[in-house]
Amino acid sequence: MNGPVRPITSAELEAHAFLHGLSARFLAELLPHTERREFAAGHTVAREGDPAREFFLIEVGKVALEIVAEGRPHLTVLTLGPGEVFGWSWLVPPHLWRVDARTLKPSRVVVVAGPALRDALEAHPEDGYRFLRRLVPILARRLDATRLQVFDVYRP
Amino acid sequence: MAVRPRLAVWKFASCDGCQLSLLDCEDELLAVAGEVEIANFVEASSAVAPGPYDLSLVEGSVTTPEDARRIQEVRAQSKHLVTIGACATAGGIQALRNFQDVEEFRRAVYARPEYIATLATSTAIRDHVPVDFELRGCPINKAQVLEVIAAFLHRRRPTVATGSVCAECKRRGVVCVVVAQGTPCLGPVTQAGCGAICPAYRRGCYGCFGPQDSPNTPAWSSRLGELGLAPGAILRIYRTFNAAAPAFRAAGDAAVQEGG
Amino acid sequence: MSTAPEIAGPVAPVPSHGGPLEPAPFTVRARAQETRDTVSLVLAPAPGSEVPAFRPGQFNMLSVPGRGEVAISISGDPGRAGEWVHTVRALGLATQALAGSMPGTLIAARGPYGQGWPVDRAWGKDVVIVAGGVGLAPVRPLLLELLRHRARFGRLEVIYGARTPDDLLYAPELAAWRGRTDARFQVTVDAAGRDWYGDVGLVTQRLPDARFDPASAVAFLCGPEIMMRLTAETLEGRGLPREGIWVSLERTMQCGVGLCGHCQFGPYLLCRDGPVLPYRDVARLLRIRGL
Amino acid sequence: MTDRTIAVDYLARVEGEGSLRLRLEGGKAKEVELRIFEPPRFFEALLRGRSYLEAPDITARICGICPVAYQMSACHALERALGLRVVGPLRDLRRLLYCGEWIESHALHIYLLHAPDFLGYPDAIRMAKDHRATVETGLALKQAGNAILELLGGREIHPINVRVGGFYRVPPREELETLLPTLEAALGAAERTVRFASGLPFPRVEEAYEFVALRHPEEYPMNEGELVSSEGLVLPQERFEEAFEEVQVPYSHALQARRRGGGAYLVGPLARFALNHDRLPPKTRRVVEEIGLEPVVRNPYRSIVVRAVEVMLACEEAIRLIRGYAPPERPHVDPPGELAGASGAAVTEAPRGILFHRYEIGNDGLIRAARIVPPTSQNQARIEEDLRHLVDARPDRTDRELTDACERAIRNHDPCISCATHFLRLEVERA
Amino acid sequence: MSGLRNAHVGDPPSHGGMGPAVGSRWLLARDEFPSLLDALRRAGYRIVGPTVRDGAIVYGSIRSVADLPEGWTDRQSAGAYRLERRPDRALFGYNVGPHSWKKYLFPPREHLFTLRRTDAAKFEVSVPEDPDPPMAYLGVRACEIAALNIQDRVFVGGAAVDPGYARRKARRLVVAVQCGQAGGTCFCVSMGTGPAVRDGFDLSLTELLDEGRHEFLVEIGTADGARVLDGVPLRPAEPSDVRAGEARVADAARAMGRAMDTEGIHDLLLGNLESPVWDDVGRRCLACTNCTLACPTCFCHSTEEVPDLSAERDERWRRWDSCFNLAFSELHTGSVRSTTPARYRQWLTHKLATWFDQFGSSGCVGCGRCITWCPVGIDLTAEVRAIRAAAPRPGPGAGGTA
Repeated sequence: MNGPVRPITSAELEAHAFLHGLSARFLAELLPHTERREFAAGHTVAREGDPAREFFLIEVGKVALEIVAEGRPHLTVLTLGPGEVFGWSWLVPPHLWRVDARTLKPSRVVVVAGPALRDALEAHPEDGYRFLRRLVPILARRLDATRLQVFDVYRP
Repeated sequence: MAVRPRLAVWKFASCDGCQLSLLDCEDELLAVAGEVEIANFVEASSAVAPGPYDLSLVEGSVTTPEDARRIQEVRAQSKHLVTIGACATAGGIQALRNFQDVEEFRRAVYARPEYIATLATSTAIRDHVPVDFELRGCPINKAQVLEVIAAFLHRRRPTVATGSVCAECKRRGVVCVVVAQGTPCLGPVTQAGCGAICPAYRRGCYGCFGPQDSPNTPAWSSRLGELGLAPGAILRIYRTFNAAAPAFRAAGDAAVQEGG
Repeated sequence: MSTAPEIAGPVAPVPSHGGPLEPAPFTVRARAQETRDTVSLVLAPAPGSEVPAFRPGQFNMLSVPGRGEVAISISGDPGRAGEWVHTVRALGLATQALAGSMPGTLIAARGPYGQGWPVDRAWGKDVVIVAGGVGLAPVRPLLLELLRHRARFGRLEVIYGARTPDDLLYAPELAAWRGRTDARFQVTVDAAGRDWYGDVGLVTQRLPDARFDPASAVAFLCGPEIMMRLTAETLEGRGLPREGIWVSLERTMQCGVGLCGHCQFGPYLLCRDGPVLPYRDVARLLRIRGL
Repeated sequence: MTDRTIAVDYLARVEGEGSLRLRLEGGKAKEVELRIFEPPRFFEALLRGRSYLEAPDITARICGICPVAYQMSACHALERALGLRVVGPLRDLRRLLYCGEWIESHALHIYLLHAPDFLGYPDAIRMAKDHRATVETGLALKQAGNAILELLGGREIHPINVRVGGFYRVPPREELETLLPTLEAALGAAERTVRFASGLPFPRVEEAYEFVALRHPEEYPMNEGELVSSEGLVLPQERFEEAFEEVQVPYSHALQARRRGGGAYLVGPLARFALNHDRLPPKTRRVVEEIGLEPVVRNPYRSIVVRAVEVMLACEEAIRLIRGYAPPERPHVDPPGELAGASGAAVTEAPRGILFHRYEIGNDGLIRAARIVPPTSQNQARIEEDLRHLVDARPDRTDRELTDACERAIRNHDPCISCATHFLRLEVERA
Repeated sequence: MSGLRNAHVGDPPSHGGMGPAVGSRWLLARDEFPSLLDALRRAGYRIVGPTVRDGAIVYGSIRSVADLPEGWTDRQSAGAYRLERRPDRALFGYNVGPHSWKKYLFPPREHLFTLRRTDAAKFEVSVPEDPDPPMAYLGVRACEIAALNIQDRVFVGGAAVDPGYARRKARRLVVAVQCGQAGGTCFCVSMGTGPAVRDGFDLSLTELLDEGRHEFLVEIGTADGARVLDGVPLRPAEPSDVRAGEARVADAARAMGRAMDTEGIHDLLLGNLESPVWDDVGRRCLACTNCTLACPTCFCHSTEEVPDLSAERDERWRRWDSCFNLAFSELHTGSVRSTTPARYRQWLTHKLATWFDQFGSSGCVGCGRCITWCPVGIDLTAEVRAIRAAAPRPGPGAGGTA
């Protein structure tokens, strides 16, 4: 059952919390490059080192970001749920995934093609700015949390 | 009685005074012997039992290649290793060689220096092997060594203060020799434990317990200068029984710079 | 010289006990290994002795005699008389001695001490509880007390963070709580392996979708200072006023009764005025380093 | 069978570490080497450039067993260099302090190190299982000595109150008097110790020692007196080096002293007693007479008796000194005016025998040169002779027996190897 | 303003009854001073008071007038104290020395109790035999009475009462002495604690030493004080005597060596917890604890468990501790106040500001001991001045502090 499902409509796209308020023209440009996918639990959505070409918005389910290194157990560093987004390496050279993304539950996500999104952000600086205004705080919050996780706040 | 914990006492370069402190616990010696098996204490007994030992007390510093090897053996046989005294904890008075030319020392004392095997430095036990606890003092305080033995026996933390000698002076009601006599004293930068005996006998502390846990030696050295100590005298006051303890070594180095 | 003065002199009665620091004998009635380094102990008093009642958030001073006394918050059910329950994490030698004590071990205990959670401030409001690490222990009596009076307040949102899934306390009870329909318990860990299907991330990561009415809610926080501060700031960001937030603070405690001075935190003696304090009063102080 | 090598690692119940190598050839001791392994600590070198006021504190660290002896010799030598004379109550206090060290050090040796040899135990703790009262007497006696050191010196080991010119603080009379009950009890315990020691079973041995000690016109010597020997030497103590020299042997870190142009000699209790038995205080004298102790003891095993006598006289002296004490005006005397570079030497009687110090100081008050000759390095050569005789007398003994016998023979002299040395590692080689 | 109000001149002391009336004033001749000591002893008190030892005036046992520092005074400045001879033979002509009365009420080391294991599941608690005789504190100054009151509030004024302190407090008799001079580090006037002794005493003495006169003006503070005077040869004080006494105290007030600006001090310090002054003083401070242990109000202490080797007995001891010790604020993760500036800030803000929050008054009485007995002469009045000077001025629109 992994794979694309019912296509997304422009109204659904516009209603998504992360994209809400971006210009209709901008969203319209994205729509052809956007699809909805469903994954079974335990599906690896992305692998560390793979080219990062997509931006994910979670509609349903739960996704874990993991660090996988040979000879060591997998380490989950963050889990994400409905309304949350992941995958921003398409924005940052060299456009490679830095973590594995794996579903913990059956999940439904909206996927936007990274290159197209990049082109649209370039073409519409105003929407681009708004988009980044939403993305950067999320990244900042995760960076803050990661620092405290590194600090090992509950350590003896 | 259950199996008694096994105690060993080891000697490296030292004067024997710290292990003698144990024998000076006249009131407690037989009680200690009842609670622990004194398995290896050559100064006190001809009966030497082989390791492993639950608690090793190590006196003295490492000054010879042979001793550098021997301390590894001691550590390997010891569940807990506690150093006793300034030699074992900071290299002792003999660490003054660390600041000098040992060859010259050797020639000064011995007519046939080639007979003498020694290292260029006198170093603390911690510089060679992991140490579980360091008991300060030149010599150690016998109440403290009993406390450390009891604490290791019962797996609790030894009650050994790490702050300044001044606290002991004040608790004892001793009038400060610096403030009331202008006598140079290392008490403010030296660790408590002796009972502030020097100030109680109207002389300045000479730092035989080594630096306290927050020693502000720069501020204290400048005050010692105001009290009339020349840089050479400031250097000497730090470089005595704990010359190689890091805070005192640094303070001594600063005095050397000051002295030009 | 012990002769009584003839005219003036000693009028006050000589106290016949060791004063407020004098402990009472308890024995370990039951012991549960919570995690690798943490156990819960049920302490029973000597036969014929009473166990003083306590309020959620209070603490006791405990020791295995001769091995060091430490302040440990009470983690038992305030509704259950006749025993004290403590959750102890073996960190130093004193806590190691406590954590290593088996049923029948003699424990010296005294208390309860300090100001607990202002439970009555929850009535009629939504309640957010955020606990981190062993910070769940002092929160447990609060939770039990709240759940006993479930009808008296609104939504209950509990977020509990730990280092790894292996560090979670009260696992069976936690599962039961998470199954409740009248409260939401979120559990998140800092790091996990593939066998963990729960949330991973800091407790603050779980806050954005916590359900409460900021205008009418209270929050009770317990955990490392930095975690509480971040949580409080995030809650404030969601519109919960400072006045509705309480935190439980930690400093060394020795006497437990406000005499020894160890647990000072700015104007507070935490053993006496705390450990639970209004965040409003301490928010600024929590930002001062080395206070 | 008669050509053998025996190696024994450590000699126990001595203060410090050393080793002994014995080589037997044809049933005779061919080589006897008392090796002193105490790592060299270079005291004489590290004293250079230090203030003369530091010498008593620094030299104390040569030996934790007899620090007062080092402090006393250092003070006397430096006072001679500075032209100071310490008299009256300050002199009495010094003698009192020395009494404390003699009592403590001798009691330690008698009860904890030496007596187990006679009663057949490896140590005093095991001995206490059968002879608890005896060991407790010893500990109480030792404690009495330590009480003097603690009160007057500040602490038992490395006292802090000794100063060139006197003391840093002198006790008021009533403070000193608090020691009297302890010392009265100790005097009784010391007398019992003398009787106990004289009743021990002794091997029959006679050694032809040349005894060297101080001799004072009025008192049993501690801090003062002339150097005398049983061979007729009489010399002012500061001229020690004219009569004695130190030689270095390849197998030891300690220098060995010998009579110039002569041989080995013996210092310590046997020597002091042989040369000063007419200077005993009355109570001690009476007990010595009662037990019939001969004035010159040449059996090293019986040193335990002489040591006990010295404990008793030290207790008796301490009581006398305290009873006669009136505090001095000032705790110390100071050098007059400007310092002038000078040198000075002195000998005092450490519990183990004479201890020589010589210093040169500059007019800045800093030490230019120091020379220290501890008692154990003086006895070292003579101990080797004892051992040679012991081996030659009964070469048929097994290695174990020989080892035990040698260790005992060494313990007779209470060697303070820390002053000079480390564990005694006995190596017997029978070629 | 004098503390010697309501001068009572009139009835001679009654002998055998309740003694003279509370509030009344009398004169005691210097030659009769021993009779006061005798009376105190007769009343069952061990007398402790000023005596010369090791170059300072300290508190110790007083067996006779000869133990008092007759003719001695002291010169004090930051980090320095020297005894000096006075031109007269005053018994109390000195300023406060290194000791304070807290050593009697809150001893430097105190055995609190012993736990003794009686069986596997029980122990019993025993308290040491009552070691505290009734004590008369002779020569208590106004600042010291303020200090006694402050420590009383800490140890017996709250919910938890320290039994040892309470016992010793109940058995103390305060014989105050009015200051006739002030030391180089005194600032009781600015703390409102002196130099006049106004209350909190059982007896108060003013040493009158003008023109060959040597007498003591005695004021009765309590019925206990009155009872003690039974048999002491007193004569009624004249108004002129009272005025002479007041003049002495006024001299002391004028001679204060230092002043502390206490204006808004609570908010000043709490509003400047990150002042650069803390780092500056932290560089000079030795973290040696002298100030805290010399302070007559500092009460911080640690308890120690002292088990015997078999751990069957466990003695609980208490000893003076200090917020300047690194270990004092130790949590399992490390010390909270790991730097000297943080520790100095803790001490000063506690003493001068948060003490109000905790115990309802300042913790400082202006005695100056922490200044004199600081080996590097750190002066808290100067540090407060520096903090004030460095404090950002709240301008228009400025909210809090930096």
